[in-house]
Amino acid sequence: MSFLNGQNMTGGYGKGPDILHDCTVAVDKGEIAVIVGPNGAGKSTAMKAVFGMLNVHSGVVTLDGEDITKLSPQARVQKGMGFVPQTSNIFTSMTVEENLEMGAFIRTDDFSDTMAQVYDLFPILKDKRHQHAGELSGGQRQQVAVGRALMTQPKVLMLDEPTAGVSPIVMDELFDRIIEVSRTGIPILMVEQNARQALEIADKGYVLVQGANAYTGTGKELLADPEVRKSFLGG
Amino acid sequence: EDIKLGVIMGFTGPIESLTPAMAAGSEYAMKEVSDSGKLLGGATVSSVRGDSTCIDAAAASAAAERLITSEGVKGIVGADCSGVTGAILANVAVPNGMVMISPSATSPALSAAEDNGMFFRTSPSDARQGQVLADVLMEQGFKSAAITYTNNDYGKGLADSIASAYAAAGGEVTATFAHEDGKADYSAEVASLASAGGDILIVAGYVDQGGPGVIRAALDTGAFDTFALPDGMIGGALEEAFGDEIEGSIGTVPGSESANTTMIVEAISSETVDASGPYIGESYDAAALIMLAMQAAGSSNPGDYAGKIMDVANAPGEKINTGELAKGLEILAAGGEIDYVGATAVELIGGGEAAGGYREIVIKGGKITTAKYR
Amino acid sequence: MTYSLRTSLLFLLMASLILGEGLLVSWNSALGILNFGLISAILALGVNLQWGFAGLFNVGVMGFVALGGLAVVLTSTQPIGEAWSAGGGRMILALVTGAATIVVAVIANNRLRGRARAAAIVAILIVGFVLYRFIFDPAAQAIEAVNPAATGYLGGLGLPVLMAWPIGGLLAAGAAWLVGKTALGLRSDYLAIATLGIAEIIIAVMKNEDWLARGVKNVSGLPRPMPYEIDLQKSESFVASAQSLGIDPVTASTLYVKLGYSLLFSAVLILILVAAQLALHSPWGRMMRAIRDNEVAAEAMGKHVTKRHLQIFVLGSAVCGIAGAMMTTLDGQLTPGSYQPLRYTFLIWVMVIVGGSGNNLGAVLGGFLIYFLYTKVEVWGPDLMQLVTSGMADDSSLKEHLIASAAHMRLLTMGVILLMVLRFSPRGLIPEK
Amino acid sequence: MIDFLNGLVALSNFVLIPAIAYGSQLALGALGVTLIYGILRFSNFAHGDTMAFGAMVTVLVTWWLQGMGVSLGPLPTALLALPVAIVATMALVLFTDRMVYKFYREQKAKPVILVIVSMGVMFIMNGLVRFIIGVNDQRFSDGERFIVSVREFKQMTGLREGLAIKTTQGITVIVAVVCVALLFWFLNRTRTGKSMRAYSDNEDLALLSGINPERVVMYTWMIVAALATIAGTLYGLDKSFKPFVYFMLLLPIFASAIVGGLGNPLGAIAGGYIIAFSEVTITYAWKKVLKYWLPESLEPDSLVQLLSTDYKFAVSFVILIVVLLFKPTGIFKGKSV
Amino acid sequence: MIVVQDVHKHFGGFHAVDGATLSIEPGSITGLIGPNGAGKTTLFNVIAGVLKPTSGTVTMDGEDITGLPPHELFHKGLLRTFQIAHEFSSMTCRENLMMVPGAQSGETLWNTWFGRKRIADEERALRAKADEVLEFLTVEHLADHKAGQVSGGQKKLLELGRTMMVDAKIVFLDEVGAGVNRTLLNTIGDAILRLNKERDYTFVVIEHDMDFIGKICDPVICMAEGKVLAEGTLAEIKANEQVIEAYLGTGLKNKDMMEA
Ligand SMILES: Nc1ncnc2c1ncn2[C@@H]1O[C@H](COP(=O)(O)OP(=O)(O)OP(=O)(O)O)[C@@H](O)[C@H]1O
Ligand SMILES: Nc1ncnc2c1ncn2[C@@H]1O[C@H](COP(=O)(O)OP(=O)(O)OP(=O)(O)O)[C@@H](O)[C@H]1O
Ligand SMILES: [Mg+2]
Ligand SMILES: [Mg+2]
Repeated sequence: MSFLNGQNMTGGYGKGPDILHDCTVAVDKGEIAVIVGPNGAGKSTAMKAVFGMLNVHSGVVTLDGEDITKLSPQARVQKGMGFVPQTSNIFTSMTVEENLEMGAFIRTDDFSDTMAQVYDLFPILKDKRHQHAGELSGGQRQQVAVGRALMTQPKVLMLDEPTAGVSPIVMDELFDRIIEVSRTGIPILMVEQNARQALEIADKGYVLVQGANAYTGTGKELLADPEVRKSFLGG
Repeated sequence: EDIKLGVIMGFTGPIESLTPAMAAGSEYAMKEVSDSGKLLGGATVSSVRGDSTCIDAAAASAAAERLITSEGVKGIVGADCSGVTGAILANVAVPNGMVMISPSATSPALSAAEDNGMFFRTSPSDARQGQVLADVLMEQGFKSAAITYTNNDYGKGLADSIASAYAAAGGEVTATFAHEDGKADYSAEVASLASAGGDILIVAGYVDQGGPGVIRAALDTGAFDTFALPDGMIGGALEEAFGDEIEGSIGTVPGSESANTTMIVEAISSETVDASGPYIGESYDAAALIMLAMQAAGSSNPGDYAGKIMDVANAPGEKINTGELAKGLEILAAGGEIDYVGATAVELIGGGEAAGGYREIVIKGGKITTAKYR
Repeated sequence: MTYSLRTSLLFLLMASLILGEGLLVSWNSALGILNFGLISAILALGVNLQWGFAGLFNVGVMGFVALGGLAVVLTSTQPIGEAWSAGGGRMILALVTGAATIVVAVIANNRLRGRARAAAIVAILIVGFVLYRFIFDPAAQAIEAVNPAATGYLGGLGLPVLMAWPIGGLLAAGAAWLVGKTALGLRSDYLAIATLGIAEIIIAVMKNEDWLARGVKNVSGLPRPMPYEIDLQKSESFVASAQSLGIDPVTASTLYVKLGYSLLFSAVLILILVAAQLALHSPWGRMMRAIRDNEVAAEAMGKHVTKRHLQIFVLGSAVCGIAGAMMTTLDGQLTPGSYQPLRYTFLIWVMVIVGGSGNNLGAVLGGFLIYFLYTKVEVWGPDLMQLVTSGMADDSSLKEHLIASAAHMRLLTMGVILLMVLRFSPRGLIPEK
Repeated sequence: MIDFLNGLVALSNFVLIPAIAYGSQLALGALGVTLIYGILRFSNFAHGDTMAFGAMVTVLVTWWLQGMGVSLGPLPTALLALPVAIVATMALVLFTDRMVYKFYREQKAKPVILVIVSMGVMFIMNGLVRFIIGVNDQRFSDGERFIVSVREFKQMTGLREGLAIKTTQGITVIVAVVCVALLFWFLNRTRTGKSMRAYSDNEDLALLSGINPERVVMYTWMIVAALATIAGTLYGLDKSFKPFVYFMLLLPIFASAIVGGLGNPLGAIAGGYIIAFSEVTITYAWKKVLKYWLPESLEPDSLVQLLSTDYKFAVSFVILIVVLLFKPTGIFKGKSV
Repeated sequence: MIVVQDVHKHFGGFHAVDGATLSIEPGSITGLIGPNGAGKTTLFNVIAGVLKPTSGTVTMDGEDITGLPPHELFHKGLLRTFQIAHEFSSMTCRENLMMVPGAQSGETLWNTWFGRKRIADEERALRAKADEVLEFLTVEHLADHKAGQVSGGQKKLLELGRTMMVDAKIVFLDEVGAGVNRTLLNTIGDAILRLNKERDYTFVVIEHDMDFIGKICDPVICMAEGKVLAEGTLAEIKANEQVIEAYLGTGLKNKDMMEA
């Protein structure tokens, strides 16, 4: 079984209809798994389900073999899961540096190294470290959000569209860094609309359609599938 | 037969700390009468309370409405504050032909209210007290004074009448400022009053509202050290709060030599009722008048006994003091006449309001002592 | 349960509460509650217009209600000729001077730039203020000196009292326009406290400007649109018809008058409710909801947010003003000291929230229900205490203490009920769809 | 020169010192309001009654201590009772939060719902306090009343005008400054403080960062309870304890918090002083001071008062509105939900 | 037709836009690119009247529109979308679109009371139009969903949809593509081209996806540090050393794009 496994999840928001139907996503140590699919397919919902922010009325989520289906999101954070949501993913009224500190909230060790690494990765944030994050540009916010998650030094990292709105050069660096992180043995599960680039580096790819798995394969396989390319990757 | 009387007072709201004792005062009179077994051949009297809130005319009218139409009261002691009293009178009492005797609504405006002969009060209109207080001030040699009053019809009316009487008597009013009850801080008022100066500060307020706050601030800043205090300010709370700090201050309260409230105060004082406030005697008297008038008319029907209230309150007749209600009932039953004196030397004039004898008080040794009666 | 079924059931429940009051307590009391319930419902509609439709946090309701009340005095009482001749003309001159000062200052603010602007405005204001006080003070004194115990004010226009209702609305609308022009740039709780402050200012003026409406000395005996009960009791035909119905004439007269008010108030409520419903379910309502949801986007989509805010603020306040005038008419007197934020602002808000903000029917229901409870808890509080203490020994001091504090159960009971209602339907009884 | 000093002393005695003390009292109350707004994001109407409750416990404990013969020398005994009262108030607010607010938090109710709910809580607390201690004025201050009294001051300086500084005024000002400094440090420098701000900013994300929201809420209420008790007690010591007045304090307290900028502790302090000073100074009658300062020929015989004190409250609101017109979220750029 | 002349926008000491000068030709689809924080969105906000420039002017067809409020610009035919979606969250997606057109007769109170008939007719037309747009954006099934409860990408689609509800002269699109599925983005690109051709809309498009820019934009303007760095066809821009260094980089994505 994979390190992080969301198995046959079915569920939805509050009392509303089910969004996910028997959906499975999983990622193993050292792997990058990418979820792609049309807007509203349930990609973000699947991520939230794995993180325990949703009513999942059937299916299980396991982390490192342990069943965590019933745990609260906080408890999952304590277990070493890191997550960057798609929207409202920064503390707008706090400075950039405080945002990063909050990423390291559960850490009790000295995290100045990690912070330096984040600043290396996103130099612009170093310049703006004392500025309120709410005053940043769209792309800069996204960098703060990813930086915050990296600060956690998680055992598994989940990213919902980390590259939305970031410039090509930063996106490249971000992907490089994600590869690097995954090489240290941290599994990475991400949703991407810059799907071709993402699948390029993915060990595993999921195509979700209407809350269900439509295609699954390695990144290369999916990229090579003309049907997938045409319908979901923009040709 | 059990006769119900309504007691409508502001049990919640700005004068909520005065009202329990007032209500208890009137209920004490009812108990006295019930115990005597002499009213209308052995009727008992019980009270039904209603909350006037003191400020919310609608709520007060609703409460009165309930007492009359559903509880079936035969008379009302109340209301307390002049504003709600006027509203109940016009909206409920007059339309339903209900007798209403207020112990504490002192606004001169109520004298002119359309009451169809149904409204009386046992407290004098403020116009009279102004005159008395001015006399006291002049006699004691206070030639100039600043005035502060609680900003409602009672305070404003009283301040107006004090100011004009005092000026007519040759005194100088250096300034007149209102203070709002229940506010957190009176520095501004005291600062301006101090600036105006004067031999004495007249505080026409309530002893458990803004009044003590103003006095406290005036004392602490050394702005004034003697005060002239009309009825609303006289109460045990005053002694408790200031003791001999206001030594030599003077005041006036409705009352006369022959009348006394001590007995009532002692009877109703308990853990839960603080009987140091004003208008307790007036409340007792209001209830007593209603019951005596019923006896005189031989009926508990408001329409029948309303006309008798003036008769029992005024001469001619035997004087009836506090605690002598049984005696009064007996005399009336026998067809005799009484002149009710009660706790506050009741004397009703004009449209049914108290003529007002006054007790002049002075603070001596930290206690309220009687100087003389006027 | 469907939405409309739920709504009908709730209104049915409300109606049966009032009917129950009539059957079990007295019809007078039931009609009394109904009448204030109607006024409360109108007030709640006014607040709901502002908050539910446009998200304006107006906590100055009390001020507009009071202005409506003032309108009754200014419209319906007889002018005091003596007071007018003593200082009427001069007073008008003073008010014109005051207004002119502000207008000139605003013009200066718009025309001038830089340091000159500040200097000019300060100069204009100071000169204007001194001039104003110079004209105003003697006028006020002269007017207030005319028979202060009974009049001491200018009096009104001597018009029929029903005219006071629309005039109350207009007066409130005018004030709201001024307030809106200055304060509507503020958001959420900042707007709230600003409006709260303005309401306090309005009350302060009404309390202290005796020449206007006698200040804290109150104006009582206002004319009313219904006949007096006494007169009815004296009218033979009325007594006869009452007796033929088997009701005693006193009760009949009080019921007759109350019923008359109920009809008048119902007419106003229905008019306003229908107008509000039509407006809400139209592109106008949609635009308002859009503005409430996201001002920036609405602005980018061509909606003039400031103008719309002002429009709805004025409208809502006018409704409050009308209700205020109706309430003063019903009371028969104006007592500025009785305007307390707790009763005239926050209680109304409770009505709106409990009823369901953003929903007109909810606001109406909330108005009735909360007013009903507000009057009934006066009775229930002590009853509750009796019940609580029934098991205790008769002479225990705790029992005595509890019974003595029963009056305070009014607010406590109110609080408990409020929390209960909001617990079981946190979005209000009839939530916005 | 002496005349000038006399005028200055009179001004200080009647205007500056009372305003500073009153301002500090407001500021302490506003700190609690501003904190709730900043972190739990609603205007807490029950704050005044929380203050009343805290002060009430202090009063009761003080009486008990006084009965036991315990005293603090020149300082009021109430200071000894304060810690007990703080703990009691914390227990009360935490209980309230459990029973009432938690539900709405979980429902993600709109702030205005919480405002109305807090009014319900206000009614209940209000009833509770009146129920326990009654509605009357209660005195519980003891110790030395004055640091400097008018008489002492006159003797000391030989001036005609006196100056009084009350012990409670001194304590209030010191406590207010210490409280705001502590709070500022706590929120901006400590981990817990930052987590509280993070929670207020974005609840969901705070969750994702491993911050325990219930803990944040608990800390907030505890701090607020402490502040409320301190504020209530100091106010009661300086004036007197009367439940109704605490409700009336709510309005100027809110005004202070708002004018300073909601959610900002420094703003609460600034706001408190602005409201207090505008109440006291604008309506001040300058006659007394000018008599000292102006040559005899120019001495005024009127009161030299801009506006009657009847309008003091109105004036402070006018100032508040003017400030907001230029700074729509308060002087220190507060939050707005 | 839009001319931006030496516009500066300072936040405190920070110069977000620092002397930008550019002009947008009528009928063109101008791409605006540049690194994160270059000042693109800020410039949009200045043009659209959300922010007042510190200095400089913006003119439209020769008329000075600097600092005009957004609602007036809307009525002059200038529309914009938001980078971070600004949906009307408690309204349905259909209502989100139906509220857009200006001068609806149902927006005056008087008509809501006395002009019900006219409103009903207008509403019917509007509704049809809105449904058409929703269908085009492939979200017709969401018509009656609350806009606050649709996915991130769907919100971005609503942003775009709003601009399609009226006849605009010029539309500013701030990263419509971010978070939108690439297949759908291609369709959107086609639509933009069509609107441009058939209805003569002018577009200004901020986007970080070079494929998309390449497909529809000419000319392309690259901003950096608040100034215009380069201007020209996409090919020219891509060859520009400075642009490569500041923005495009030479990494994976770029390679991928070159291959394509
Ligand atoms: N309100 C503000 N206060 C202070 N700085 C701000 C403010 N708004 C924007 N900035 C700064 O201005 C710069 C330009 O921001 P802008 O949003 O215009 O960038 P952008 O070009 O749109 O970037 P992106 O591609 O990431 O959206 C950024 O560095 C940002 O931090
Ligand atoms: N808070 C919510 N409440 C109810 N339904 C929601 C909520 N958020 C999303 N949905 C619905 O769930 C479905 C899936 O949404 P989700 O956000 O998972 O899509 P997605 O695949 O991430 O799309 P995108 O690429 O646009 O971000 C959508 O149809 C949306 O309408
Ligand atoms: Mg998504
Ligand atoms: Mg941008």
